[in-house]
This record gives sequence, C-alpha cells and structure tokens, in this order.
Amino acid sequence: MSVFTIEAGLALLGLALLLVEAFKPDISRSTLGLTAIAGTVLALVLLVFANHDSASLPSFIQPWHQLDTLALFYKGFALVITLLVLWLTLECAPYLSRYTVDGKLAEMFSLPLIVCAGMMWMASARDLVTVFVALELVTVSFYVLVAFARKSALSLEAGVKYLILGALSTGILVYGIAWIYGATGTMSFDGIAKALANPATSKTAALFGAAMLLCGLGFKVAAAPFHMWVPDVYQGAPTPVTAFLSVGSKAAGFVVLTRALDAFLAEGSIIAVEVQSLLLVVGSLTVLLGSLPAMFQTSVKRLLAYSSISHAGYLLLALACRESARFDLSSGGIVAFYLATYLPMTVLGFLVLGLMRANGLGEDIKDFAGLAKRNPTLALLMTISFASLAGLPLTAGFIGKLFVFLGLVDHGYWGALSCAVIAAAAGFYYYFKTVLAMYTTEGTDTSALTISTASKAVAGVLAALILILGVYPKPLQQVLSSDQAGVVAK
Amino acid sequence: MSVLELIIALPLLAALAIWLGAPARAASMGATLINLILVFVTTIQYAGKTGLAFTQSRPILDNPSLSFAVGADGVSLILALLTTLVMLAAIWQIQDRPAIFYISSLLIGGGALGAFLATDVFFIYAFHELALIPTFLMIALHGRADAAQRKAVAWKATIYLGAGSLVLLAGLVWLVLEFSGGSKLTFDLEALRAQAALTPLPIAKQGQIFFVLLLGFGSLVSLFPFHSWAAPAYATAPTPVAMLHSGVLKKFGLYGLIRIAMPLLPQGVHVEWVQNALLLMLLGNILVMGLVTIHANRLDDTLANSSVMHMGYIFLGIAAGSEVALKGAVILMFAHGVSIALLFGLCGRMRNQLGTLEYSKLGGLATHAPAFTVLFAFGAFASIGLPGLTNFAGEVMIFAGSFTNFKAAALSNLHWTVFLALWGVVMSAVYMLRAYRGIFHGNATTGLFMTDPAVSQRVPFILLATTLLVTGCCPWLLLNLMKSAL
Amino acid sequence: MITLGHYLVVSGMLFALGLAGVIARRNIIIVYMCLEMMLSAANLALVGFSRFHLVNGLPDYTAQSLVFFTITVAAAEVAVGLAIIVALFRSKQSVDVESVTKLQG
Amino acid sequence: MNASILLLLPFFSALLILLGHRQLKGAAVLISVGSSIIAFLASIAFLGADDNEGTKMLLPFIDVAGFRAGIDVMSDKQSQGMMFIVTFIGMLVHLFSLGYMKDDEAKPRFFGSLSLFMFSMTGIVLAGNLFMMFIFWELVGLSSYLLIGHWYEKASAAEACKKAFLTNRIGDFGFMIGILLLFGLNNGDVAFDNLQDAFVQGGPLHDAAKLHPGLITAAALCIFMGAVGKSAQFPLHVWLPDAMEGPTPVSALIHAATMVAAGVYMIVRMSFIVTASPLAAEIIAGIGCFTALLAALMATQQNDIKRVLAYSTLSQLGYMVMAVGAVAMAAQHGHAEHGPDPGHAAMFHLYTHAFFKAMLFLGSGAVIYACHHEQDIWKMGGLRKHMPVTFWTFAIGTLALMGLPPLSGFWSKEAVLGTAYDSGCRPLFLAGALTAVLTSFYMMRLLIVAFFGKPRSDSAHHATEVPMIMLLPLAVLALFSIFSAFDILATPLQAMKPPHVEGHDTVLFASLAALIIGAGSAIYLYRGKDKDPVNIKLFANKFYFDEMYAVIVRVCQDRLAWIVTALERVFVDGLVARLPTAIIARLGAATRMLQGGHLQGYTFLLGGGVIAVIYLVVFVLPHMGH
Repeated sequence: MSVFTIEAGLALLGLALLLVEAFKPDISRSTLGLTAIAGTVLALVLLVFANHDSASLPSFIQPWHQLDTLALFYKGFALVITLLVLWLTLECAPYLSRYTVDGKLAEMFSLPLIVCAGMMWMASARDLVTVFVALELVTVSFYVLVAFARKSALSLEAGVKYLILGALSTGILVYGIAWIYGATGTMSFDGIAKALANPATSKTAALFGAAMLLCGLGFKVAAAPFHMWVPDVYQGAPTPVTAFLSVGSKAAGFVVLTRALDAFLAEGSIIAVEVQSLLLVVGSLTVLLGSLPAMFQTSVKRLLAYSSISHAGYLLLALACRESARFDLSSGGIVAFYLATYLPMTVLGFLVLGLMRANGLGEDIKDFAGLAKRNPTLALLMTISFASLAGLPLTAGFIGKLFVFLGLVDHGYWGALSCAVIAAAAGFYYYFKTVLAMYTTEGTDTSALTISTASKAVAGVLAALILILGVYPKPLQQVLSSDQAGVVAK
Repeated sequence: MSVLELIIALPLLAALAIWLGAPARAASMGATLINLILVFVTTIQYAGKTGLAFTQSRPILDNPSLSFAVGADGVSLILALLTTLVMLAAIWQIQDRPAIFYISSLLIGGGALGAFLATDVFFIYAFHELALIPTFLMIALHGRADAAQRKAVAWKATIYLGAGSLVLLAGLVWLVLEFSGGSKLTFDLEALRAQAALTPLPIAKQGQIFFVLLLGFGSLVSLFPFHSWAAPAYATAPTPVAMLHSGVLKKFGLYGLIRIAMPLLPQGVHVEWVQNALLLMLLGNILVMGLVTIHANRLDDTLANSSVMHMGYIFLGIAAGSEVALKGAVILMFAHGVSIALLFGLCGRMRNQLGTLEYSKLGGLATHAPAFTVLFAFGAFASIGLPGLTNFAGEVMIFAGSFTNFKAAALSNLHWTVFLALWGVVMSAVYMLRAYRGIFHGNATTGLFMTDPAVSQRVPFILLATTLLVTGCCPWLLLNLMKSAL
Repeated sequence: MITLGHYLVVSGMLFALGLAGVIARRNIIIVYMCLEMMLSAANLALVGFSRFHLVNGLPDYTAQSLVFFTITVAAAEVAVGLAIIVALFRSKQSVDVESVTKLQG
Repeated sequence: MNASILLLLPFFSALLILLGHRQLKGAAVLISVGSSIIAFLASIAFLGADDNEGTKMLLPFIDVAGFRAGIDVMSDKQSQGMMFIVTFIGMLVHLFSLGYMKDDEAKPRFFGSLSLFMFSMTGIVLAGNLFMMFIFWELVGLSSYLLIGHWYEKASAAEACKKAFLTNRIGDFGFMIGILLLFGLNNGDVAFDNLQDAFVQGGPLHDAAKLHPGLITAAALCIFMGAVGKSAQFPLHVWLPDAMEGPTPVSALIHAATMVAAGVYMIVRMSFIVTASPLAAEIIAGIGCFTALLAALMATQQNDIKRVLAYSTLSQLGYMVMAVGAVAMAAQHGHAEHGPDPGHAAMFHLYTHAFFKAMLFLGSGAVIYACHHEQDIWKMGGLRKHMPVTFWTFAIGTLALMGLPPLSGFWSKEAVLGTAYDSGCRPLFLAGALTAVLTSFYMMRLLIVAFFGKPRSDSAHHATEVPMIMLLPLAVLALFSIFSAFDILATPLQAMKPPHVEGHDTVLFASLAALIIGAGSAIYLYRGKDKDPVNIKLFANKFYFDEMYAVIVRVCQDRLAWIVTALERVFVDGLVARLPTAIIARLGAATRMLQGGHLQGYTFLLGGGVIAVIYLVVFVLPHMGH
C-alpha cells in the first residue's frame, strides 16, 4: 500500500464525516469523534507498515511527492497530533458545544482529518505548487476551526484576525513564489537549488522572491515580525484548535521551511549568505519578541501562545545553523527533533488547560491557584510540561535547546546566542510563575477536581514521553538519522 | 550496575515513594542512612586508589554523544560524603512538617549526588538543575517571610541561577565543541580530558572559555558581583533547604570549575586578565561581603552573608590554581558545607523556638542551652577558621598553595590578594564573635528563653560537629582520598 | 513592445495597492477585497513570468497551473472568509476592523 | 613518647571535659588536675631529653605535594625549658584553682578550658615548624577566649574575651603573612631548623636577603606582628588589661606567665630572621621599649590590683621583646656577642618573670578571694596582718620584680638592660632604665597600699588567710622567685641564662639606682595614705587608647560596613540584578504594546515587516561584504 493512499483516504474520511453529519444530524458526537480517531489510528498503523519507498507512489504523483525520512517523520507527526487533538476535542466537547451553532461539533472532528491530510502532503512536497496547495488546504480549514465557537466573541474575533492576516500572508507567499519562479524558472526545489547555484541567475530577483516566500512562511511558523496574530488567535480559538495550531500548523510550516531552505542554502547558492543572515536576525528577534511580552501575561493560554513564538525562534535559529558540522543530524533533523520534543510538552499543557476548562475553570493564572491542593496529579503534569517548555535538563525540552545552543556556539553566532540566553532566562520566569501559582496561592475554591482515567492515561503517556526523551533521546535520534535519501542525516 | 548509580537513585526513588504515599520520615531517613553508609563504604573502598573508579557508562545519544556516565574519584567522593552527611542532618532535624519538606530535601540531595558523581558534562549540568527546582519552590512555598517577600526572594534566586546556568551551558557547549576535535561531539569528561591533554587549546582561548565558565559557575556560587540572590535566599529558605543549598548544592559551581574547567583549561586561570578579574571578584566576596556581614544584625543575615563571603576563599584556591591550593579548595568546600549546614540548622531551630534572631533581643542563651551553645560554637569557630576544625586546613592549604610558586620572589597580584583575604579572616572573626556574644553571652535574664534540644534532636548536629572535629584534626583522612593530581 | 518589465511593474503596483488597502481600510469587506487584489497581482506576475520563460519555444505552464490553484484557493478563502465576516456582522452589527480588539496584550 | 604524652594527654582531657562535663561532673576536675600533674612529670623527663634530638614528626596533619604542615616536635634547650615553665606553673595553677574555683558552678567547664590551654601551649612550645606554631597559636587564642569569658554573663567579661580574640586575630593576620612569605621564599619549607639553615651562606633565604632585603624585613616584621598580638605589645596591647576579667588563676597562668610569653618565645625562635634585617631589629627593639615604658606609666595610676599587675606584665613583656631586638642590633653592629643564641636574655627574663609574676597573680587572687572579690587596692589595706603568708610571698614577688639583688628578677633584668646597653642605642637603654624606676615605683605603691596601713573597707577588715591548697602554690613559686636565677636551678631547668658579661658597671649601677629611686619615692608618697596623692588622668586612662580604638572601630569598621552595605545594595545589586531585569521588563512591556489587538496595527506591522525584510535582504545584506 502506498503512503499516498493513506493520505487520500484520510481526506476522504473527513469528507465522509462531513456528509454524514449533514444528512444525518442526530448522529452522536462521540460516534463521529471515535470514528475520526479510529481512522487516524488506522492511518498511523498503516503508515508504519506502508511501503516507504518513493517508487511505490503512483507515477503521476512522483514529480511532486517524495518519501524521505523527513517526510515520513512529519507524516507520523501530523497523525499523532491530529489524534491527540481529536481526543482533546472529544474531552472538551461538552463545554465547546455551548459556543457553537446548534451545539454541533461535526466539523471539529472532520476538518482535522483534512488538515492532517494537508500536512502529510506538505511533508512530501517537492515543489512550490504542492506546497502552496497543501498549505492553503490547511490554512483554510484552520479559518473554520478557529472561528468555530461562533457564539464566543473571542473565537469569532480570533477567526477574523486569522482570516485577514492569513490571507495577507498567502498573498505575500504567492507573490514570493512568483518571483522565485521568475528568477529560477522552476517550481521544484531541486530545480531551484540548481538554478541558484548558477551565477547567471539574477541575485536580486532571487533574493526578493526568497525574502517574500520566507515572510509568507514566517507567518505560518510565527516568526517575528509576522507573529502578531499568534497570541490573539491562540487565545481566542477553542483549546484543541489552539493545540493543533501550535503544534501541527507550526510543524507543517517548518517542514516547508526546511525544504525551501535546503534549496536556498544548497551548495553554491548565490543567496545563501543573505538568507542565513536573515534567519539569524529573524530568529533572534523571534525568541525575544516571544519571551519578553510573555512575562506579563495573566492568561495561561496566551502565555503558551507567546511561548510558542519563542520556540519558533529557537527553531529558526536551529535552521540558521546550517552545516552544523559535528552532529549526526542536519539542521532539518534538529528541527524535526525539536518539534518531536515540542509536541508532548505543548499538547500536555493544552490538555491540562482543556481539562481545566472542562471542569468549568478559566484559563488565567489565577485559576491555577491552589491547583496542587485540588488535584496534585494535574499540577504535576502541568509542572512537567512547563519544565520542559522552559528547557530544564532531564526533560525533552532541554535536548532540543541543547542542539540549538551547540549549533550557535559552533558557528560563533554570539549575538543570536545572547538573545537565546536572555529569552530562556525570561522563560524561567514566566513558566515558573504559573507553576508557583499552582503550588503556593490558595485558590478561592478548594474542592477536588476530577479527571477521567483516559485523560490521565493520555496525559501520563505524554508526561512519560517528555521525561523519557529527556534522559534517553537516542531512539528518536535514530529514527531521524536512519535515512535513505540523505536529506536528514549528513 | 555501579554502586554510584544506586547512590544517586536512592534518594530520588525515596522521593517518588513518598509522593506515592510512603511514610515520609521513615522513608527519607531510611534512604539517607543507607546512602550515607553506601557512600562511606565506597569511600573506604576507594582509599588508596587514584583516578576514576566505579565507572559505568550508558549512552543516551550518539552524536553529539551523551551518556549517563558515573564515576568517582577523591574529589567527588568527598563531596558525595558531604552531601549525604548534610542530607541526613537536614532530614533528621525536620520536625512536624509536611511531606514536601522531605521530598524536596531528597530531591536536592539526590540532584547534588548526581551532579557530583556523574562524569558526563550533560548530566553534571542536568542533575544540578534538577536540584535547583525544589530549592526555588521551597523558598517560595515555605520560606520564612510573608508571601510577597519570599516570592520575591525566590524569584531573584530563580532568575539569577537560571541566567547563570544558561551562561554556564553556553560555556560548556563551547568547551565541548572546542575539544571535540572535528569529528565526533562528546560530552564525556574523560574523553574531553584526553583530548585536552592531547591537543591543548591556545592559551588566549583557554582564558576566554574559562572566563565564560567562571561567570556561569560563579553566579551559581554567588561570586561577587553575582551574589545578591544568595543572602536573602538563605535567610528566607526553610531550614533543610538552606542547609542543603548553602552546604551542598552551592558547591556545585566550584566543583564544576575544579572538575571541568581546570583540567580542560589548565592555563585558563593563569591568563593574566582572567586571573586579575577573578581576583577582583573574589576580593569583592571577601572584603565587601565581609563588611556587609559585619553590618548584619540578625543571625540569619550574618550566616547568609558569611556564606557568600567564604566562597571567596575557595575561589582564591582556584585562582591560585596550584595543586595544593586546589586540594585546599576541595577541603574547604567540604568544611564550609558541613559548618554552614550546622549553623543554618541551629539557626532554624532558634528561629522556631524564639521567633526572632535579632541580636538586640537575644542574650545569655549559653546558660539555658549549653549543649546548643557548644554545637553552635563548633560551627562558628569552624567558619572563623580555627585550627582543629576542617575549615582551617582548607584555608591554610589555599594560602600556602598561592605561595608554592614564589620563584621570582616578587609579589604578584595573587599574593596581594592573599594578604587582603587574610584580613577577611579577621573580619569573619569580628562578625562571628559578635553573633556569638550577642546570642550566647551576656545576662541570661534579658534575652529570650530557649532550652536545649532533646537528645534525639541533637544527633544531626552532633554528627556534623563531630565531622568537623575529626576531619579538622585529621585532614589527612580527606587528603589521602586525593592522591592523584587535580 | 510590452516586455516582462511592464507586467511586473503593473503587478507590483497592484500588489502595493492591495497591501496599502489592507493596511489603510477599516471595512473588513474592503480589506478582504484588497487581499484578493494582492493575489491577482501575484497571478499576473506568475503569468508574466510564465509567458516570458520559454521552454523549447513554448511558455512554461507549471507557473500557470499555480495560477489556477491560486484562483481556486482564493475562491475557497472567500467562501470561508465571507462566512466568518457575516458571522461577525451578526454578532457585532459591524464589519469595522475596530470592532475586533478584545484580544490584546 | 614524652612529647606525645605532653601533647595528647591534655588534648583528650580537654575534649572529654568540654564535651561531656555535665555527665562527668566532679570527675572532670580530677581528670584535668591529674593530667596537669602527669604532664608536669613528663616535662621533667623531657628536660632530660637529648638537646640535639632535633625535629621529629608526630603526625602528618597536612602533607601534600609542595606543602607540609606536620605536627613536628622540636626538642632543644629552648623548648625543654619553656615546657617546664608551662607545665610547672600550669600544675600549680590547677592546684590553686581547686581552692579558688571551689564554689563556681561551671567548675568543670573551667577545668576543661584549662586543659585545652595546656594542650595548645604545649603545642606552641613543641612546634617544629611555623605552621604548627600557628595552629597552636590560634588554639591558645581560643582557650584564652574561653577562660576570659568564663563568667560570660557579665557583660565586661563577654566583651573582654571578644576583644582578646579579635586583637590577637589582627596579630595573627600579620603572622600568617610572614609565614607565607617565608614559605614562598624558602621553597615551601618552614621548619625552624631548616629556616635557620637557609640563612647561612648560599641558602635560599640568605640569597633572598641579599636580593630582596625588603621582603625579608617584611617577613620579619609580619612574623613579629604575631608576637605583638600574642604578647600584647603596642599597639595591640589593649586586650591584656581587659583580660583580667577572667578568673585570677587564669590571669596568672595565661596572661602573665605563659601564653603572653609565647610571643617572645616565638620571636626568639625566629631571632635569626631578626638578625638578618637591621630595620626589623630596630623596630622590634623600639616597640618593645616603647611598650615597656608606656605600660609602666599606665601601671602607676591603676587602682585595680590585677590591672596593676597586668600593666606590669605588659611592661616586662616589652622588656623581653626589646631584648630580642637589641641583641640583634648589637650583632649587626658587630658588638659583643651574647653567647651563641641571641634570644638568651629575653628567654631568661621570660623564665624568671614567669615564676614571680604567676606568684604575684596568684597572690592577688588570694587577696581577692579573701576580700570577697574586692579588687580595688584603696579598699584593702592592712592585709599584712590578716594574711601573713600571702603577704610574705607577695612581697617576695614584688621585690623580685623590682629587681632586688639577689632575687631572680635582678639577674634577668640586668641581662635585659645589658642588651639595651650593648645595642649601641642610648635612648633604648635610658628608656629601659626609666621603666625600671617606674616598675619599682608602682610595685612598691601596690604593696604599701594593699598590705600596709589600716583596712579601708569591711571586706579588707574581715579578710582571713586563704586555705592551704592555695598557699602551697604561692610558697613554691616564692621559692622559685628567689632562687630560679641561680645556676643550681637554672642549669637543670634549661633556662637560657646568658653568661655574665664583665664591664657592665653602668648597667648594674642603673638598675640599683632605679630600684632605690622608684621604691623610695613610692614609700615617700604612699606611706599611710588613704587615697591616691598623685592624680595623672592621662596615665589612669591608659593614654586613652581604648577610646581611640573605639573611634577607629566605629569609623573604620562599623561606619565603613554601613557604607559598603548601602553601596552593595544600590550599585552591585542595582547594576547586576535590578538594572538588567528592569531593562528586560521594560522591553517586555514595550513589546507587549505592539500587541494592541488592532487588526490594522497588525497588518501595518506585517506589511512593514515584509518591507523591512526585503530592504534588509536585497539592499543591506548583499553589501555588507561577508
């Protein structure tokens, strides 16, 4: 079975679920949800056993689709995050449905499948057309998801902001693609790399196109100064969607960025120096603009949004450190590694947030007051998540940061390094502010919180993953470096 | 499986067990006692050996190669001994406190043990951080001051130490990259050492890296001017945390300098500008903080500031960089750890009983609490550097070690610093005796009333005081563990 | 003779106009229209580049295929976008950009 | 073997008693007294030990490559003689204390501290190298602290013990610097005999003295600073009078006979370095002489019986120090050699002084005990009749101190004045002679006021002779005060009696004249007086040294500490901690302003960002010339 079939099947399942809900409105949401989850699980299983050879793809698709380690990794990644989001949606369904039209949630289960298919395509994209189409599939679906809780003014506002800014970024992206095409005469990454190695190619046009393209992609991954949408949208969107945006959408953006940069920074590229410098500047700016405002946040959800920006900054800095001579992983591999560690910690954070919402609590830091008394398990989970986000050693988050630091020092990017250090120090402050609130301040309400066993199990797995990856990251590294195409490993 | 792994794991497992519902006091006391015995036996087994022993390595990442590697030599065993001793005392003296006191003490101690016994730079660093978190939490949660103030104190410590450890991380990363030769990145200390011996770095570069490491490690040890977190943190921290952090965990930075920076960058500290900078900073510790300590009028302030001040002497040993001075620094680390833990333990007890530590409100306690007084005297005179207690041996070795290379018979900055540092010894006598006079001497009827602790509650302090006396009278017991050159 | 330059200038002007509109206009519908204009600018550039990039004497159609996709995507965006804007109007009775400023800081 | 008994017996006794005195109760006293007697017997055996045994290692203490600070026992004439003085007087004081401290509640603690003192003092005497000397140097400081502060509930005692410890610490500060300098110069070897060897032609210190005379002088003066602290020389003399707050037996043992003499003992041990540096020798002689004169002047106007004796001790210690410096000066000027060892005169005076001064203190203790802890001599009087034995012993001590021939003090004082005469420095000799006049004066004054005339208070009226256990030590010491300078005692006791030098008629005449003038004027002035006919405020107030030092401490320490603390809070904390955090916080607040929630603002920033990026990438970066 080819991987492409799985993706197509997933999209079809999404469509089917939409139709089912449309024609059979009384179908219960747990049926829908569980079907979607089952579909994702099945896709995941199939992905593992599918033929991982590019040659197995249908021949008409092969020029646009590739199956390298990176692609397969991101496909799996997309499936896992979709699975978690679906499950979180199911968990949050009771209170989410209060904010939707007629209390329906069908799209919340079907659209993620389509988004997932889009992300999986994106991971395999070999040219800018595919990138654009897949990216838009994801983005447009997200417009709907973000604004889904229409009765909530915040969700609607988030939807509008995401819509306008997202569309703006799309415009910039396409314009950039146009100029890259104009400069290089091709849409495929391989071709672009080849054309850029040719000194005859117009450097200015290529730089212009690349800059626009990177701005468009920068928007998707929340790079400064294109990050302004992130706090507002993350805060307003329903929690599962925020988690999806924060992990899935960002990962998708980064896989594209990795591919594009592999082309722009390929051996002999005429624009390599400029692009790399741009990445450094943008990355440094992003860690700072993510971390500094985060110190003053009172809403945990918004805080996580800023944290997400800051992490995007670290990822950009990792990408900026090309040819990081001495690790097994290329910068793309490091980004993939970082994202793999970023997934459990972020999802765990949003999971706890969602569970709190499900228990009728708010999302402000003050709502976390006294949590350790009310539910020690929840508090511990949140602590693990935040410790990892802050990048404390023995958690997964530290290894990712360590790679970034290694790369920056190796290249002697001291300015970027100091920005990263300042941001990480500020990170200690805002993450622990929340943790401290959970343990110190007595909440007004001290009644115990109950959470379902299944939630506990999922959260426990995520927490265990954080800790295990923190002390034993080798398996993940092996996955990322057992590469055939030579893209990930050097 | 190495016995060291067991030593590291035991406290952490005990903490986990308590969290899952095991009886806190029994579990933590049991684990700590067993650990003390284990460390003691291991130390005895090590006696006479040189180099690393009890090694074990489990790779966790390939390239950059990280591994959970443990191993012990004299220096790490001395510090492990210190850790387990202070842990036992700190846990023993906890009375009627919630389980989190035990858990945090176990975590701090376990983290410190991990940091001292690991031989992979990654884990050395990681275990230290593990131990820091409960420290912050405990200051913020159960500190002495009112909620706002103790939180402010905890924040200050968190940000300072957080920033410091990030600088440190940058320095360590730099170090690893410089020594990893081109092909394979490794964090293994032994491999790095081998590489450093094979191809030493250019001296100027050694100086630069050393300086970054000095800033990183230094701010963890409250090196002037990166010290202002320490005094309030110790004055505010709950007793076991103050004992463990000031006594044990703070030694990590010094351990790191001796264990990582000095062997890999042997010329680093001798680069002129680095040494001058270090000398200036440590003079700040000794003279400025000495005067600040003299100004203190509460016991907890005095102890907290004195603990910052005394770090200057250990840094002096590092600045001197000679064999004798470095070994002296290790001895002084041990000595200071035991003495300050003893003092903080007693100070905590006084605060519980009396409610205040201001000298103006105290006096004449020697009459009511003679045993307590004797125990306190051990700590106080140890920190004054009285011969017969361990601190003296360390200090005198550091001073002498600064003069072992007096070849040109010319006084360098180092030597002048030693003279000024010696004046610091006078200052520490001033404030310690002032404290002793204020609390224990004087008319017994004017001060607040306090009795001796029950015999069972004296045990932890007796343990520490005995350690000071035994290793103070027989410092060769510790020195014999450090037969190999540092 | 109309060269690639002419197309690109027009496309650039369109793009700049669109961007200016997005930044300056307060009515969300008009903002949305400006966004569509930016996409059109990109399309014009694509077609222009495609027309002047001859492969074997023929224009390169890869870029033009992207134009079709862009048009489709724009349509989809408009469908979703208008739905959201309508929902906004329903709840706020306004489509002014200043009606959505609750999320901030 | 002997040495280990001498060293370890009091150590274990002290440890046992100090840590377990409440469990031991009465047994503590027995242990302490018993150990002091055994130590005395051991020291007699030690006296007979071979002179040339040299240095022997007892324990390695610290022994790493490049640094050795072992417990090394030095066995020579000087240590053997000193050991006898220490253990002998120590034993007598232990016995005396049995009576004197009979009713004290904290008797076990007292005896424990005494044992600790015996241990530490033994260590100083036996020390074979400078580091060991320093170790025990500090430990005597501790025992002195504990003993002065024995009655710590009394504020004055608590302050006095602190003062004593801190003043000594200042001296030790210099001492340690001196040790380190020698350690560095002599390549890490600070054993006394090796140091001395290093001064011979070709030795490292000999070379250093040629190449860096300043360093050798500095080392000598720094070493001497230790002696200044311990032997209470000017300007660190202020602690000794205050130390009289301790029980009187302690004053006799520690603050008269032995510990304060340790400074002299040490500087005699190191006299070779004094000889090597002319400047140091002059300064040492000068300070000794100055202290002697200053203290004698102060003593003339004191009314507390113990304080008179304390200033007298200061004065006599000044004599000893002067003698060391003077001999060195004489040697440098090529004058007559005073035997092979330049320290003989000082050690000899130390030896005789120990007996009669201990006796005087114990005598004053007996008086105080009898007068119910009255110490003001103007409230005594007529004690001669009430306490005849005490009176006679006290009188013998006084006369010995005044230097009446043929009592022991005469011989040693003459030797000291002889060195001053030989030094070639006339003022030194004149000041020494003047001190001798004053000594006779104030001692005679003390004797007359306290023991003659009528009782001037009830307590003096009802005073009775003290018990036998206290009289016995007095009597024994009185015998020694008389006879110790004679060869019959001095030779077996290894006293370093300098050979008699002919042709010192001036010295002989001066000391006799001083005796007559001093005693005569005191008798003339004080016979039958009820209150002091002389009133010199400057002397009575000890030249206002205490007040001066209080100001110095207040300004240079407390005020400075206050200023530094404020600066540390404001600048260090401000610059290193508060300013960066404030900047980052301000930045955070500023960046947060970007996030105003206005869609137009966002689009503007986004558009602006794109333009900025393009400008940067297309127009800036390519021209930066990487």
